[in-house]
Amino acid sequence: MARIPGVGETAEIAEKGLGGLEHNFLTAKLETLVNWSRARSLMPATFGLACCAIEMMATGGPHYDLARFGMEAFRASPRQADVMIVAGRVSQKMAPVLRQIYDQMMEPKWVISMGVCASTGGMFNNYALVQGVDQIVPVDVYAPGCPPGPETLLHAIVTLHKMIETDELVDRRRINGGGAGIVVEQRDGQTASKVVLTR
Amino acid sequence: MIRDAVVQNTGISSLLPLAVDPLFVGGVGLEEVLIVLVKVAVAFVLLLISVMLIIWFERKLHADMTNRVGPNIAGPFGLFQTLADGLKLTFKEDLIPERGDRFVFRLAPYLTLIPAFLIFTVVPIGGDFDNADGTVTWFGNTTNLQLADPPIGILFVLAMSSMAVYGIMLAGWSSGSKYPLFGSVRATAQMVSYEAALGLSLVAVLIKSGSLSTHDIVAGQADGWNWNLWITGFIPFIVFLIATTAELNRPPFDLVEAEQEIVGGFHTEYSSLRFSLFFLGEYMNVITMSAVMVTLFFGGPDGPIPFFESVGWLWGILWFLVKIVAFCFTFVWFRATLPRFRYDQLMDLGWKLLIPLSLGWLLALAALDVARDKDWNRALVAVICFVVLLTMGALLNAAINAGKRKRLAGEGFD
Amino acid sequence: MSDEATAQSDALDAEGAIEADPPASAYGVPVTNERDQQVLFPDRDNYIATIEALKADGFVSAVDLCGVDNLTRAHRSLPAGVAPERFEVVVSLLAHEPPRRTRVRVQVPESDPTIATLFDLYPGTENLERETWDMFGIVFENHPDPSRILMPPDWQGHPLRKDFAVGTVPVQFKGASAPR
Amino acid sequence: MTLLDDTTAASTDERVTRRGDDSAVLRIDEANVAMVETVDIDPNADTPMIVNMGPVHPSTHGVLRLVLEMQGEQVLRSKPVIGYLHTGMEKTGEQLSFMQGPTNVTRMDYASPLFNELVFSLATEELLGIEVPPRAQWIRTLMCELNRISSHMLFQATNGMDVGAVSMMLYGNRLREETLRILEKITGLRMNHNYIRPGGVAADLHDGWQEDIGGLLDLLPPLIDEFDELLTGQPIFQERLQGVGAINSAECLALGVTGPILRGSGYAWDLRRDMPYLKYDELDFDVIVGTYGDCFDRYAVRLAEARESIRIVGQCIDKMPPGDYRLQDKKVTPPPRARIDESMEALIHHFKIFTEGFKVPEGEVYVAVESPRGELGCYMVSDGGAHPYRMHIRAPSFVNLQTMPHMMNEALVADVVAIISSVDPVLGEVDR
Repeated sequence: MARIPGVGETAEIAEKGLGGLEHNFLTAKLETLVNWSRARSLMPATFGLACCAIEMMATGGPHYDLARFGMEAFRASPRQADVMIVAGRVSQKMAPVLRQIYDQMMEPKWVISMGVCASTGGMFNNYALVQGVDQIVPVDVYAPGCPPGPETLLHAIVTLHKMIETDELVDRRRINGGGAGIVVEQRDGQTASKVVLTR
Repeated sequence: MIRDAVVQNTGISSLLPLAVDPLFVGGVGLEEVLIVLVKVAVAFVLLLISVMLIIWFERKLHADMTNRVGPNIAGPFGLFQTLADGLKLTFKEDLIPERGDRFVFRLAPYLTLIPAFLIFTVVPIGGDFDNADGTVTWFGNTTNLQLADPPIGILFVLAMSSMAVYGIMLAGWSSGSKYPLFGSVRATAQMVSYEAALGLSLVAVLIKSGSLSTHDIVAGQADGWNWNLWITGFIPFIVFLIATTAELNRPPFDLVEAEQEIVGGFHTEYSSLRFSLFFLGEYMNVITMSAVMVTLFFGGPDGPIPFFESVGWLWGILWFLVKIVAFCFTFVWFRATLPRFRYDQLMDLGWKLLIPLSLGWLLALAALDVARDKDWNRALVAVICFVVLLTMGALLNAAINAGKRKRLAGEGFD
Repeated sequence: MSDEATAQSDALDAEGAIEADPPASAYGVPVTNERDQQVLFPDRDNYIATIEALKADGFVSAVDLCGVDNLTRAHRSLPAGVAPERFEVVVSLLAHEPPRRTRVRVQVPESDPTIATLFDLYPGTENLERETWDMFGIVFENHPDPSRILMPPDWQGHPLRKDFAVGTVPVQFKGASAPR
Repeated sequence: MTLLDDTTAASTDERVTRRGDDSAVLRIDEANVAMVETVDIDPNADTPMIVNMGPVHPSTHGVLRLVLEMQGEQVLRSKPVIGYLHTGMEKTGEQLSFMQGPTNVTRMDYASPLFNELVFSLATEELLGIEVPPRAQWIRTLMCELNRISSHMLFQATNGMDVGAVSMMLYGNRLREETLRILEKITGLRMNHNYIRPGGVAADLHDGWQEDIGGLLDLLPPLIDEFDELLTGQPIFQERLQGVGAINSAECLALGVTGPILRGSGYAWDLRRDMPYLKYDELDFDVIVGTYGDCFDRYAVRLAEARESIRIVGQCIDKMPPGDYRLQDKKVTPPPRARIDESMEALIHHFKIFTEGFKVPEGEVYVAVESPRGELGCYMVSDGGAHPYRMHIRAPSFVNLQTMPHMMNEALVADVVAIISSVDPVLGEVDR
């Protein structure tokens, strides 16, 4: 197997593209810089659902100030957003919409599951709720609490920043086989809605 | 006639009708080309860097006005926040909507960005106009501190500021979805209504300055008491400021991208680098239009030179920057304080207030000018103007009210 | 109000007390007094007539309308002359002058879960009736917009019926290697 | 009492009872909206287009979806589509005991959670036939009014934001934050407190609560006055809201609307005054009414109500009696913590209450309180067990939403946003 000094194995490069490159001065620095910029300018999509959305707003407010991280620019258009903060309970009716928004977001994108309802369904273990948003979209950080206070959300965000900066997430899709598709289990003749893509 | 005046003033031959820069007197050599290149680079880089700083400035200032801290993690005092934004957007996935017009969709961001650069080329950014003619001497070459000084400078500014709106309009149209279309339609209406007010208030300046060249306009305002702000009597400046805010789509006139109403307006479907171009273009326009306002009404680089008289042109640059920052502050202030106009209120303000006001003021100014030239009784003329304008205003008001009554009576919206 | 209410409830204890009630509160239908709250029990045929009479009597607003599924509660206390059925539609009415409330409970059989709509009398019940249809499957005849309101349009079943499972999903631990 | 004259009150307004195409409500199949061909290719075609606003849209307050039929920027008909936050809380409420119930209902109206707990507890107490001690009632009154302030401040924040004044979002949040700090100190949580429970409240007020709340009362009025300066007198704000989304009180009554929307239309109806519960009959406060029933009136009513709430809180501090903060009935409330260590019986009671809950006599009851959004009712049916047989919450936002199509008739897109925020729906409560 041919090996180019300072660059890496040719087969690996052919297979993985840039991912197969050995870290040298140039690539390492560029990657660090890009990761730095991604972590420093993480624009959240406005995706408030329930109680947690109020706490998300409070986090953007004067006392906690999400703007310190350059995150005050909540993007209304998913095309420009980097992180989706799923703030609140996700109902069966909302699930296709949520997935659609996620699909409309541009790579690289991250998901924070805020609150127990989004993470596990919380106390509402019933017919109406999706029991954990990670059944629909791949979640990177879970923020516990019902609802998580602004401090908890900030901690989740800072955790995500660190993960982005230390490059933990770049290969996520390759490792866990891509984002989750919607799995609709039919019980007792119930169905959830189909994903209707509208453009 | 204006061109003749310019030629006379600057003392160069009419063989160089467009670039009336003393630099080119006596032929163009390598040195001159180099100086022009340096000026181009400086203007370009300066604008880019100042855009970075202005975005940071806006975010910090707005944070300050709302009891927050603002960006402070990216770099010292969050200074690199914009850099991070730009870099991140550059490395983000790009998308062209399936239903969109691919060519126009790609073209649109450049249509907003490039005019912003081009406007800046005709703005004098420094020079001592009080004691000299605003030129500086570098390496034995005398030159203006502006990239170009075409005799039609102001028309060029008007043309380019209209071009920027085309970018927004086409962006919304080419996205092929509904919210951008709303933004696009709004942008068109806004441009049509406010361009007229902008132009009319500008004519007042042109009457006083007697020239279309930005250099001459600034030269005519040397010494603080000659600023067009005073001698055109405030009204044109206020109209110009409002119309400019509308042209820039800044709050309270940001209907085009009103996030709460039409999601992102024209840039809803844009992501990645193309979005950052819009972002860049918007703030660049803020700077260039501030610069235009400074040039037209606030004497450009004019200002006191307390010491270091030998480098008076540097003081000019300083004053110029201070005035620009003051305007940027005003724009942020607007954003932090004012609610957004509604579409029809925007139209009302443009057509029913700003255009009649600037038109009437222009007529009064012109009448007074004629009175001065012909040695008429200027007080009498002023009174006549006042009475006529008041009557016209009352008539207009009556017409507007009649129209409103008619509409409310159920004739429906036209 | 409490004195009158106590009198009413005392009167109810006696057999055939309904006729003895003051005429303003009976409206020709059985009436009880539950925890000081007046409850009327019309059947489906005179449901609309009762509500109309109540409306004419100053009950300006229908504040609430909901269904109840009595599948597991067949033996419940109802006034004489009211046959228990599986479903009930409960309407709460509010009068402002003087401030007072009344409640109308209508029995709706499982075999034919239909009832007339109140839309023409109180248009504000539109959403509430849609919700009752969505949750219980009670059809409101002549309703302007008989569609699901809370559940997805293609949902099957009516969740608040007692025979609809709550849909408990066993808690999974996120580290588990469950197929997902 | 400024009630309607009889003729108006008796006749429901014709505008809201229309069924067909002339109605302001766009009664189309929600599922097929996506299939409707929307952007018209032919620019000369005069057909209206269908625009979907939401469920993810910056100004729909969560997950409200509006289907708008538009001619240009003008709305012809519209329909609010809800259910995107349906949580099955009424079903879950049947699984939880009366003891656990407040945990469930508090998550409905997340902007004013204490009112949900209150109405649930009042209904349970009514069924049980118990009366809570006076101090508990005063504490409930106090906490609810504090919650009303924070809820109305949240409205000011979103309302300002929706008409484009971005700073208002932050000012409103700042005020709310100050109120939440006190609530957190008393209840232990910023939201979803689970503080008001059947039989009383969960914990007594902490030492020094008078100073804490007194400090808040000194802090709030000048901050609220800032809204007056920045919004009430602001010409653009007035232009945006005055005359927009007007609805008269006859229509409000026909639609079952309550709360600030009804009061904004000039109809003085406030359950706190007209059908007093808790200790409101011993308090001195004014019912705020508007005149025109437009968005501006609703804004002003809420702002003034926040001021009234400050007045009420001040009176609560003065009138707070000593005593027990919950009923000392071992069947309903858990015994004091200290008793558990020494008494076997207390331990058993504690265990039974938290595992089985307490049995509630058979019956049904409808109880309503005045939440910041209107009449919040709870219809509760008990079959004699420890769980509610049926628990239905009459959510004010759910009913109030029906006004939207009528308010939006012939409005512009910008007005739509103002109208949504002036109705101030909380979707958690709408969808439950």
